Amino acid sequence: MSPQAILITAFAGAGLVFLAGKVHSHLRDFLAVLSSLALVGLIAWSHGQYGPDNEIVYVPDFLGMELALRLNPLAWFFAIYIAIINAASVVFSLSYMKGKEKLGFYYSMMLLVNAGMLGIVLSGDFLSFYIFWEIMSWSTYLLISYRRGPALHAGMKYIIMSLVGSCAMLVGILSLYAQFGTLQIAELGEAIAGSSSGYVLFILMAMGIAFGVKFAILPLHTWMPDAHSEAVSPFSAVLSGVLVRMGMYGFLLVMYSIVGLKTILNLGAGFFNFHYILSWLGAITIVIPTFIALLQNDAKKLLAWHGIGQGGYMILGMAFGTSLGVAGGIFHTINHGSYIALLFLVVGAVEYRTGGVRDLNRLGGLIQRMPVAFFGCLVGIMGLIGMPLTNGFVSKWFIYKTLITEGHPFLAFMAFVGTWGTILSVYKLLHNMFLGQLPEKYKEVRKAPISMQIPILFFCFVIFLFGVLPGIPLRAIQGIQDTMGFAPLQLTMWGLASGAGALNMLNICFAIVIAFAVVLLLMRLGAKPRRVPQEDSYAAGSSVPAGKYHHSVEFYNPLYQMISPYLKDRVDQFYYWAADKAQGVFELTRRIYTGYAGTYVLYIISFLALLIFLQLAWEIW
Amino acid sequence: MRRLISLLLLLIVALGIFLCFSGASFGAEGASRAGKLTEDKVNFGRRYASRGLEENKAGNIVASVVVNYRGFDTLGEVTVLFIAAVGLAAILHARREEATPSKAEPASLIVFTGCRFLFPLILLLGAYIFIHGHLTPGGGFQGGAVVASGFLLIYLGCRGRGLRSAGVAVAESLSGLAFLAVALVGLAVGGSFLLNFLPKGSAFALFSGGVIPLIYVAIGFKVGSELGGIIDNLSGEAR
Amino acid sequence: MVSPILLIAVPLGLAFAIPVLGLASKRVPRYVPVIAMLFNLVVSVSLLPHALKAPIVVRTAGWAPPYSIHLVAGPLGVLLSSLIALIGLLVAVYGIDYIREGAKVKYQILYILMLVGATGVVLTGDIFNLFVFFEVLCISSYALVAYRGDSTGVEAGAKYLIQGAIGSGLVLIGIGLVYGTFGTLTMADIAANVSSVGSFRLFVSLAFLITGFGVEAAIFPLNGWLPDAHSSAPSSISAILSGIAIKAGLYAIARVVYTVYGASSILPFLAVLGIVTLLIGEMCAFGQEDIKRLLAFSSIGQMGLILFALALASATGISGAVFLIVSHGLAKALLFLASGYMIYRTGSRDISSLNGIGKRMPIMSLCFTVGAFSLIGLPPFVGFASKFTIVRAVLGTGSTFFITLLAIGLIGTVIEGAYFLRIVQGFYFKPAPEDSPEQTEGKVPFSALVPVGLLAVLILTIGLFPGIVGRVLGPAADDLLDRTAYVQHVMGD
Amino acid sequence: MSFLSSYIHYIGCFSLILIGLYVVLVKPNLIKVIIGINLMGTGVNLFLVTVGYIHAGTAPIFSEAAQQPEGMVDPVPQALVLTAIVIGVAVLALALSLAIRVYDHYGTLDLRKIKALRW
Amino acid sequence: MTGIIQIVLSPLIAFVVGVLFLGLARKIIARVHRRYGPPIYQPVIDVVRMMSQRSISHGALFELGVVLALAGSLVTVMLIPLGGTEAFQPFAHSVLCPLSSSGGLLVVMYLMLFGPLGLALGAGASANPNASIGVSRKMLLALAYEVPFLLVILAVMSQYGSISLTEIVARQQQASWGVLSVPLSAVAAFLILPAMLGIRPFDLVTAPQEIASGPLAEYGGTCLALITVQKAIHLFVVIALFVDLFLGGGVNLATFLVKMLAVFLAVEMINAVLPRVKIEDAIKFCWKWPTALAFVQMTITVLSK
Repeated sequence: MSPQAILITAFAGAGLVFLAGKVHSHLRDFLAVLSSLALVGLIAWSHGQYGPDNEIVYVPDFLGMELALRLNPLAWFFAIYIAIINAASVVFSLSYMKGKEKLGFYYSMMLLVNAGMLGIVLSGDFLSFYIFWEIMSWSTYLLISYRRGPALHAGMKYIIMSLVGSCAMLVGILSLYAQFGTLQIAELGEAIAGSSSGYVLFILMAMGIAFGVKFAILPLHTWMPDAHSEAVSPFSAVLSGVLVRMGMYGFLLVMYSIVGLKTILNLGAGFFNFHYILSWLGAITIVIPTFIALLQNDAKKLLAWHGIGQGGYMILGMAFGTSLGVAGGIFHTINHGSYIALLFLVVGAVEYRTGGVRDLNRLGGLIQRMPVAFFGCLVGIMGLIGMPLTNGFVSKWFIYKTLITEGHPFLAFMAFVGTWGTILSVYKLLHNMFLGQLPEKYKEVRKAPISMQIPILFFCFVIFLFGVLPGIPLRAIQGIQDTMGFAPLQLTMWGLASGAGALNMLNICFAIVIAFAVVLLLMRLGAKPRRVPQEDSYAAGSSVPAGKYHHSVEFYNPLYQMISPYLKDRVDQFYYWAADKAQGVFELTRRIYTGYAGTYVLYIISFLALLIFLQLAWEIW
Repeated sequence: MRRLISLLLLLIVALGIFLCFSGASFGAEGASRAGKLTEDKVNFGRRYASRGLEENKAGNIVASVVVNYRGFDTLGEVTVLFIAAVGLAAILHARREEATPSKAEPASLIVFTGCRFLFPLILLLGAYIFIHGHLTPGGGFQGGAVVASGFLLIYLGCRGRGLRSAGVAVAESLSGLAFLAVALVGLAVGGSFLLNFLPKGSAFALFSGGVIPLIYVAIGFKVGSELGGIIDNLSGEAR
Repeated sequence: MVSPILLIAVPLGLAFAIPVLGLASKRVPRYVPVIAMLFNLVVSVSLLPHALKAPIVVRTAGWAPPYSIHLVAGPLGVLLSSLIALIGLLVAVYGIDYIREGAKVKYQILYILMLVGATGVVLTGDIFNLFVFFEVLCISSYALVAYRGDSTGVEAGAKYLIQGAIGSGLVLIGIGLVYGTFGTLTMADIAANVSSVGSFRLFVSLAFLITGFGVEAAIFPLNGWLPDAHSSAPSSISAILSGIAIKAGLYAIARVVYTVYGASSILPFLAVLGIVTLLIGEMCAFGQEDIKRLLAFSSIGQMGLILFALALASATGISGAVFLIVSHGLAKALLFLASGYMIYRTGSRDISSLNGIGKRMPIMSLCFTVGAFSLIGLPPFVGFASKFTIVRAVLGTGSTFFITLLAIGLIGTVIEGAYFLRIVQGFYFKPAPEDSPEQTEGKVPFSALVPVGLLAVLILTIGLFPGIVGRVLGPAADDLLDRTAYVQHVMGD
Repeated sequence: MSFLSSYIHYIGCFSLILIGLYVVLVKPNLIKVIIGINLMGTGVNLFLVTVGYIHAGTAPIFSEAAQQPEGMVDPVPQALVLTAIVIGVAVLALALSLAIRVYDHYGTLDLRKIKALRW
Repeated sequence: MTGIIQIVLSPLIAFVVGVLFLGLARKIIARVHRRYGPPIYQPVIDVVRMMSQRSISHGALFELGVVLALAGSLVTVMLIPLGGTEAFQPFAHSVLCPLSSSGGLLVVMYLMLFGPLGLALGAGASANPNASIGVSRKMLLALAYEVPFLLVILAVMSQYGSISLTEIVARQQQASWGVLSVPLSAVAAFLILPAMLGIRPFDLVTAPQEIASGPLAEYGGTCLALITVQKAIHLFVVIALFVDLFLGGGVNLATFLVKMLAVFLAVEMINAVLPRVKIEDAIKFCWKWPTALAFVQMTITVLSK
């Protein structure tokens, strides 16, 4: 299937859904699901159809440049990943969004974001890359704002940072054009080979700012917690799952497809090596946001901070430039997509059923009311932590191993500490939502509807599938790495085959299953316990008052008191400070226009005098 | 403070202007001293002075330049005046609707009669000036201004009388259109806008200069009606 | 081929005829501007292919260029006159029903004359004639700004007039100095001689011209009138003022600096000026609460960017500038037109009162959004294509000076994004204010929807296929850059 | 001395221009500002005419008595000045009408107090 | 075949040794306190007795959590080499470690998570506030000791340049033991052993007097039996890991167990004499001395590489 067909379907879907929304709501929902599923199908079908046949110049002359689309392993991999998560979110939206206003807008924007992202990965040149990037940016902005209230602020924050990034990217892209006269990604790789390292660094910086903003690398991350928590949950899933990871795609594209592995590794000397500095940024991005996540009480904010933190792992793996590390980075990207999307959907389901509550201090005990959501949450946090049998484990293992064998234990330490922070905070998420006492008012909460359960269960399946048989995605990643000139890994279906440092998920899986079976057997051997209601529990002789005795507020209080003084988001504070000062300056600037006509005339005459003075003093002409 | 800054700035500007004149020759006078007033070029109007009479048969070279060589400017100029008249009417529109009819006393009989007596004479003088614009100093603008002064007199002397707005509208429309029509006929006949397509006659006769007197008459009417209209509007009389 | 002079003569004639027509019928004058601009549009577009081959030199009164006034319909001139006619046409259609108070017939006359002035400015080849048309443009805008006779309009008109009159006085001094030096007023003739003189006097004359035209072009610090005038005028006039009038001023500066003087060494100064204008404009726009004032300040910013691009002195730079003139003209006209009816609807110009208008006026808000996105430079709208061209041109120069300026200028773009997107958010995602009166007179008539919708469609179409305009940009840039060719075309030989 | 004699006209007209500008700059009264603008305009017109002036020249009008172009001053600036004067009149008329309306609305002509539009 | 034997054998060893260690612990403490103490096999008796007692359950997760915890611990055992090298080969494999090629130390670290997580899930399902408090403490304590522990493990891994435990053990046996090559790490690891085992002074998770045994408050019968088994195996795993990392593993199973016993006795002496601390103090302690020591050692190791 040609990339053109995919894009046409994507954009036409967005348009049609909007129009259908004017006609009938069922038609709209149907079309939305249909087109997002059709995209998954189309992309899946086009697997392996790479090469020149699928390079299409769709606008031959855009101000003297060619706009082209192409399909290659990297593009295909990201495309299918985008399409699947988006499709799941759209299906989830069916019941989540039911009865809300402006649904035509909502669905068409969902599909437009999707189309924009597909456009990004399918573009064959940087101009179309930029165009689709921007389409994605502004449609995202509109979607974030959709929920109103504080979402508006989040949306503004997002779009301003995003605009800064786009400006930087535009400069980078057009500098490439000025230097080499082409923007075709395929040609740029050869063209840039001979340029000086300073120039390459400039390009990487310019692009890096754009990608970094989207990717929420540490000093550029501040939009993300707000945006993720304020967006509607299905879109948060897309946002955190794939949209943010477009930055990853960008980094991969620029660093390895264009600049090339060798140049990257030799950029700078010793400690001040480009990829080394990037890795440190990644490591910092892991630790600080993860611990900030620990302090959050808003379920989605907590997940959003984890989204930032997990991004650090990807950068860490990717920046290292070893086969294993990059594979880990890419693999972690899709893994993260699967479980963070899952978690956002779960939170969405809870939110849906409890009437919009996502404050962790006010929930609890929902396990009995919403078992599927609980299961999804459990699997999700296992993935997020990286417990064995989940896909998160494999990719993290790759990254850790890279760090240790490459001799960077400090980076590894930060990654590990980040993992521990993750464990603490996601357990809090699980505990405060599903475990403990069920508050009185949620007694009547019903199960999540089927259209929510399907995506949740689907992601659970994916998490385990890739966790036990990581070879499936890793094959595809291998294909990507081949095009970038990495040494091939010794892959097997169940992990990595290379001597003592090997990984065999199948063995671990068997061992765990057997151990499970044995323990279950043991349990059967013992006396069977009597089922009692959840509330009927030991409380030193008196019964526990229902709904009032749930330990969730300040769950990790001792730790909060210790670390919270150190974990203010000072970057965000700095941005606010700067914005505040800038506004002050703006206000002062406005005072130039005093409203007194004489002053304006004075300006005119001073301008004239200035010109004459300049000429007298410096002979400007 | 403000005065000081203003003076300083103006001083710089003045210095700049002063230094302008220190260099090469400036203006027609400078050129003539440097002996650079050549006739084949457009150079300081030499060409018009030497060949204008022969080309347009109009004794007043300024009229020739105004109506023919730089007639396009004149069209713009007429337009500007038109804009001023229309704009002024538009701006004062609301005011005129609000205003109440003035109850000023009528002028004394002597003034009244004197104005009525002078009025046709003034019109005649104006007409004379614009009709002879191509021969003597003066022309459409000057004539038009004189005509307008006649209306001013009527306003001052004979309260309650004046131009009828419909009449003004028709006059300014038709005179403007006449100007354009003459110019466009030139375009149609000779392929050039404002072309002096009529037989030019012999110099210094009343019927000479081709289209120049025609256009001057049109301008005269137009300027007269527009200035009249402006006066009418500024007088603030209620309608 | 029709003579380009008809672009001026025909609308002028129609304007002259309106008072008579107005006597005959009250309704007819409303449609005259539409006819005039339709004629102009058809003629300019049909002239475009000819102008691309070679500039059309039109003589008046039958004399060859140096001896009389002439028009030079080069690619740039015809492109701009097409733009003027296009926007003029759409705004004229909008004006049919929009103008509800005051002397409506007078409005239509002034409206046509203003556009005639702008057309004359971009077509003329004579520096004094340039001044005359400039005055036609300016004086009719003074009148139109104050047209309604309300307090803000009159105040803005008076201030505009004071500054504009000073500006035109300065221009006239500049012209006098030029004439005193060369004894000619034909731009090509001056251009042919200018290299032979090169003295302080020339610079002073240039300074006077730049300052004088700069007042209309809204270069900082000459733009004190702009926010007042653009915000107080009727919206249709604001659209023309922002979309066309200030561009005419900039065109005049470019023509003088490039063609007449060939003063490439003051371009860096203009570039700095452009960026300063951009930043000041955007910074002032940021805190505005009045929608039209905000749009006006945003125009200042965009003018700065255009000036900056013009000052790049490269073909791509100037094409970028011209492209931005086109895209900003379309977008700003759209924004003012759309806001006009929104203001009618809500009865207030406060941005906060426009909250939630997306629901009440869906099409207008959608079009406004398109225009705002285009101004920010988001693809796939036309603003992106133009800003893209400019950035490309800057990086193409490879000069650190310009790239640094660009980097500073991009901050302005971000600020612009911030305040426009805030408005868009308000339209769709903020609740309408409780006390907003549901005014029935805000019902949008068909005659307003068509131009606004058409502008939005144009913005999108040209954004998707920039080649539509792109083909003209290169020749237009050469038109400005290539002095010798210009002189040769005009002077014959 | 020779400088003064040959440039005395220019000194005159530029003095007018600068005085006009000064008035506009420092006088807050709208009418005075308009007068300043007109002063400046007059100066400019004088300047234009002066540019075309030749020492001891004659008016560029032929008659049956005078048919020699020699010694005629430049007719072009005179045409220009004609245009400029008319434009000046137009601006003046508009300015006065605006002044009337401003006074209607604000009850004052002091520009320092007419600042409803600012910032 | 040997693989299967190993798979069966190593959890079994862990179970037996772990349970005996538990018994031993009580005996030792009693002796230090000048009491007689229960017999060393008392835990076995307890487990069997509890298996037959009928208890209550708060739902499927309440039980499954226990299963998860125990299963995780069992699998962890399989990843840890329990002695044996080329010198003494009880089986075809050189080392008693059934899953030696399945990810190494990194997997061990993650598998050790199953225990606390399973218990936390089970306890959380019970809606008992004491259980929740206990779980919260458990999580915090884990974070507290993991920071130095990670530094320790990383120092060892970079010292020997491998993430495979078997390889690390083999390297130690060829050259010097970990306790000599990374001494500060060994000290740090020893300091946090009580925290990892959840014994005094860090027994605040299951503090019976304060929060009614915390997570265990609701458990009884079969479940409590399995939790006891899990505790025993966890004890075994931790001590075995220490031996593997710092004391060169064991030439064979016997030496391995002897080393384990030595370490265990040392730890129990601390357990016997120190009082319980608050969770805040536990965190502060863990993040102060052990962390500093481990950090210094890691820096030295990295710089000397």
